[in-house]
Amino acid sequence: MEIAPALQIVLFAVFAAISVLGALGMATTMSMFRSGVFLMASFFGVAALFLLLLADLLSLLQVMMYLGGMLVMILFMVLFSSDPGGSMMAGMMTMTRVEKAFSRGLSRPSPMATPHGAGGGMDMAAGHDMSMTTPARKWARHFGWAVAVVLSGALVLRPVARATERALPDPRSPERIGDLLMGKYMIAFEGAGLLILLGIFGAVLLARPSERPDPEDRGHLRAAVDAPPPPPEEG
Amino acid sequence: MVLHGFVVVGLVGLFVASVALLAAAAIRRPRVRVHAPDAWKSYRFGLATFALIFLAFDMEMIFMYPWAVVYARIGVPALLDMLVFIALLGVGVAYAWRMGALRWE
Amino acid sequence: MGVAPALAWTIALSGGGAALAHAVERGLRRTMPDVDPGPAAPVQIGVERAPAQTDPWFYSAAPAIALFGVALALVVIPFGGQLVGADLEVGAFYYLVVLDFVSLAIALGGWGANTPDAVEACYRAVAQLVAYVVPLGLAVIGPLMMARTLSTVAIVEAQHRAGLWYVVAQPVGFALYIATGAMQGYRAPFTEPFASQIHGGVLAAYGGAQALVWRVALSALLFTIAAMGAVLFLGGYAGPIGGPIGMGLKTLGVLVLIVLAGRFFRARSTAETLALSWKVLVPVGLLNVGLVGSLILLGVGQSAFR
Amino acid sequence: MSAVPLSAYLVVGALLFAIGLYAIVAQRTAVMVLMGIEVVLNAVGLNMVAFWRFLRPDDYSAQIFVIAIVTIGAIEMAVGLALMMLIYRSQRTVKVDDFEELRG
Repeated sequence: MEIAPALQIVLFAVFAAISVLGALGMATTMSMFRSGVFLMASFFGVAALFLLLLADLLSLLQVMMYLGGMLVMILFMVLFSSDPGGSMMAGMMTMTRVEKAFSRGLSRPSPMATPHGAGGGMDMAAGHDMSMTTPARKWARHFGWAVAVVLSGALVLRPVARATERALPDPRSPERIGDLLMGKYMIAFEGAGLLILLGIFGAVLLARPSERPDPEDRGHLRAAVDAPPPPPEEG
Repeated sequence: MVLHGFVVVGLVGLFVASVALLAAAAIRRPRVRVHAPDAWKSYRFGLATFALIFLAFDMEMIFMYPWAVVYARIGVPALLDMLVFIALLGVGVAYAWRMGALRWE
Repeated sequence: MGVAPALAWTIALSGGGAALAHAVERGLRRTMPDVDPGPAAPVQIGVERAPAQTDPWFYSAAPAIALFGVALALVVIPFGGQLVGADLEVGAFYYLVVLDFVSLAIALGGWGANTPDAVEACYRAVAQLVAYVVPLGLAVIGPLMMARTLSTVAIVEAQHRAGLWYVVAQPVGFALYIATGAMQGYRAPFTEPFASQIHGGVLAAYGGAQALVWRVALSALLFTIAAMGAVLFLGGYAGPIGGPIGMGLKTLGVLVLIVLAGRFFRARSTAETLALSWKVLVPVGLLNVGLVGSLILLGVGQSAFR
Repeated sequence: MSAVPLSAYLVVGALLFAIGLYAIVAQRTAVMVLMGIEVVLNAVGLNMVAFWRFLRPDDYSAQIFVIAIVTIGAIEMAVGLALMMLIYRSQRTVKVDDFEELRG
């Protein structure tokens, strides 16, 4: 390989740690914005692993796609959530050790009665379960641990036998991928175009539920969004 | 050869990020606390549908770069391929436009 | 170029580029005082300022990420056959990917600072990212098709061998690149995330050394966009005046063009930027790809490969 | 010779897969479930590239497959968010367990 083996191992350890800790942070932190950014860090860690595996075009694809995608997803989370910053929830919730680690610097004695934006409508008295995680959290944690232990145990105890490493891949990756896309995988190329088209159809139709295309008066739509939220019923 | 370039990239990134962070941490002067109301409220924004179409179109770029590299060598078949691909995406934009999605609502 | 000289060259290029862009912008702003300076607005480096309730991780990381993104982009831009940080096989695509980190930095800095102006700047930065990525990609595709490569050095060599600057073959692509370059650099008509109406957005929440890092990053960003424009469309270092001097002059030319061209249009709001990008620039970009494709079939600029 | 063995990459893929599953099961808001799905897709992509690098680096078909995975992930994210926009508009909630009324 081109770079010294010792450097490779160090780089692999750093990037693997970033991707695993990022994913863990996403699943556990209290602030929605932070969980989005942790996930983005995890994807950048995986992109760096792609780089170590000499798949440079894929690594750039991963970074470009998930940087834009995650920022958009974070924006949607902020739109939906009533406490996107997580400062209020971080102070109130009883957090496990891992969640406290990833939510550090968030909780501050923000007074309970602070008005919380459009989607506010929080009545503390009803003890409405505001937490971001379902009651199945404890069970889910054991389930996650079980899957992790089984999979990595199988891999470590019986490493992939024929992992003998062959020659280095051809450095001109965009050209090789372009040839494949134009030749053997043209159907995949056109299929992806069709899939993107269907994705646009679906997204536009769902996000804009107007019966007639582009009705002039959007009263009912705007009313739906601006209407004060119904009191959050138990559930 | 592939990795050599990216080693330089990594070093530059590491160096610049650490210098910027150290500069911020090192130079401590009397802090003026700017008190502002807590701004982390949920926010209704108008670019919902723009963002969704952006997600779909972002993928189109990925398919275009390998195609652009081999296009001149392959010639007409590649052009026809890409015309179909561009036509599909053009229909997507036209549909979104006609359904009034391209509007800051 | 060895690793250490490449590192030194890139750092020097970042600093020099930032200084040059800053000087040009300050000089030109005197000619048109009524235009919103946007990211080129003066920044308080003296006083140390910070909002009270921040998200500490994002607030301090944001300026570093912005400078990180711009410095990485400068690694790939060649100022001479050997004078380039790293000639990557996927150079041009890498450039586009890395420069999006500046938008990420503004989003993180805005949200982390937790003041109404900064959070507003965060939303506007994401909106502007959604606006410029697709048309910019379509503008950069033209030269890649003609040069049959993604490597920036090979693009310059292809223009040199063909004896043709791609601005001559693809004027539409160049105009599209200048428009989306102004969007990407938050300059002239598209200064919404740094508008003076929200007191410079993110810049209002930072002080002292961090404000200096923001200033260097935002100026180097404009320099990088201009330098890539020179590489893609004006034949880079292979022009009549060879080597770094020729490349420097072309970059200066593109820089002045971006700054001046923006001054003739009134400032666009975020909604107008998005509408302009998706209703005008994306269709024009798609047509540009078809146009360049047919030009190539007619053999324009292909003499480099026969 | 690559100093890092293939199974090391596969273990990282397995850990990411497990964390993705935890996120899908334990999170209450639908957006977090979507992010869990993205982590699982990523774990699969990482395994695919690791196998490509160690077993068949000459044939780039595996990279076409990973590009397809990322495309599907992006489209799924777009349509998922649009679906949640619709539900948020009508019922003001994105809590996953409130989605049980299949009204017409």
